[in-house]
Amino acid sequence: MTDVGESETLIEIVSPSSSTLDLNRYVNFVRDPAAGAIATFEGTTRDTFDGRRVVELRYEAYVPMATQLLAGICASARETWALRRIAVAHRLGTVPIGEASVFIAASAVHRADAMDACRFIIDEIKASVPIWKKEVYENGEVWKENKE
Amino acid sequence: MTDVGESETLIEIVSPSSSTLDLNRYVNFVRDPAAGAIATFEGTTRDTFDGRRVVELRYEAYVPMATQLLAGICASARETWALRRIAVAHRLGTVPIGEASVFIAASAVHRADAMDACRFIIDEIKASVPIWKKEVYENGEVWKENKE
Amino acid sequence: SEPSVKIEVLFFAKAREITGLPDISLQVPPSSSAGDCLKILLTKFPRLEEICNSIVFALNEEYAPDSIILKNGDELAIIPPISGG
Amino acid sequence: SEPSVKIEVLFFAKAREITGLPDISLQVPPSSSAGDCLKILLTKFPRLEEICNSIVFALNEEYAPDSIILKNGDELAIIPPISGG
Repeated sequence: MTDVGESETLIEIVSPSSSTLDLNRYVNFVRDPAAGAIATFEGTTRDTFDGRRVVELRYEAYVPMATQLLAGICASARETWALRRIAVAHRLGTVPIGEASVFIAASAVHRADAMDACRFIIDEIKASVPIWKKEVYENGEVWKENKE
Repeated sequence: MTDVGESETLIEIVSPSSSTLDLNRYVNFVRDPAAGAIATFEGTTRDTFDGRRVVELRYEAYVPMATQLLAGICASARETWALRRIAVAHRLGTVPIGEASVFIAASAVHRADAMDACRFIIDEIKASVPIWKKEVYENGEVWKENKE
Repeated sequence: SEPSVKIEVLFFAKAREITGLPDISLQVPPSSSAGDCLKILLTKFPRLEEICNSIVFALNEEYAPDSIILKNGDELAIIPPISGG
Repeated sequence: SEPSVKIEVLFFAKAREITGLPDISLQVPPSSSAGDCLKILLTKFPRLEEICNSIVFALNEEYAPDSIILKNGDELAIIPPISGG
């Protein structure tokens, strides 16, 4: 588990030996009496891809670089939107069907800021953070590529 | 508590005698092995408005009409985006600072659908559903009006 | 004689506070519109004047224009500016 | 004689699977670029050919162009197409 010390931003890349992401902890981290809105995004493991049955996903990361980039993405979000608190977590190792691989929570005084920031953060994670996912099927496996 | 019976859409207007919204129950309702994304929006009570200290919010609704309109909004969202499951809850009565008055969760195969639908639903709630909020200050109170 | 038109009127939020009532039963002349009904309500509850330019109507749980004609048994809701969320 | 340039190379995802290693130490000629280093790696691990058109580099935890010159002690990561989220 890697924490970045900025008091109102929590970034965690959760080691393969850990269990499920503790979503309540991240939501509670961003809860703030001055905020009127909390937006969250959770990426979960789907049971099918292009008609093939997915058994599980396996994630790995270049952890120190990924942590730095996540901190930079959160800092950019704060420059663009008026945010109170942000939590970003990405799980590594095996993620079974239906469980969260990535979770983002952002709080703000106004709802548009929280929702826009949440979307920006997941889009940036997909576009630039060195994390990889292998999709494991019943009869094979493949390293995925984010197309977007 | 008012439930709408469509199996993949949960709508609740939670009576004043109830406690906090059970956010986990709504998130778990929309969790789906076929979904790759869950977006949520939570509206919370802020401690200040225009510099005045807010003590609490008090909500009331025209419950049967609000329930119908919420069901219609969710149906519209399903027509526009490819969604799996939706949960919408609004609390009535007194909502203390920092607690949720409204909560929306939507799951979808792809993240843009979940996030767009979530935003559409909260925007539509604010624009058209007959629910009212009174802001209670230390020295006064006012019925609010959604400007947006 | 023309049939009487008896309706139920619901008050919410500031309208409820002004009238001190969540609802009343009201007899209105045949062919009255929602707007006509509001005029009757203003004679009973003059302080509704404070909000009568900002309210809208819902008839039987659907938003309706001022001009809509009331029928016997209708439920007419006085909807002050909403503020849910 | 010119100073030797010793770097650490990190492999992730498919690159790690192809090489069978998470990282190696590598001696490269002075003034080698990241792209030059990849050519050396291809002689050691010919199957990297499969992905060498799709990889990018990170030098000391920052994305870097093929042309960047390696210095002693650098950490060069081979980054196959990412797929986080």
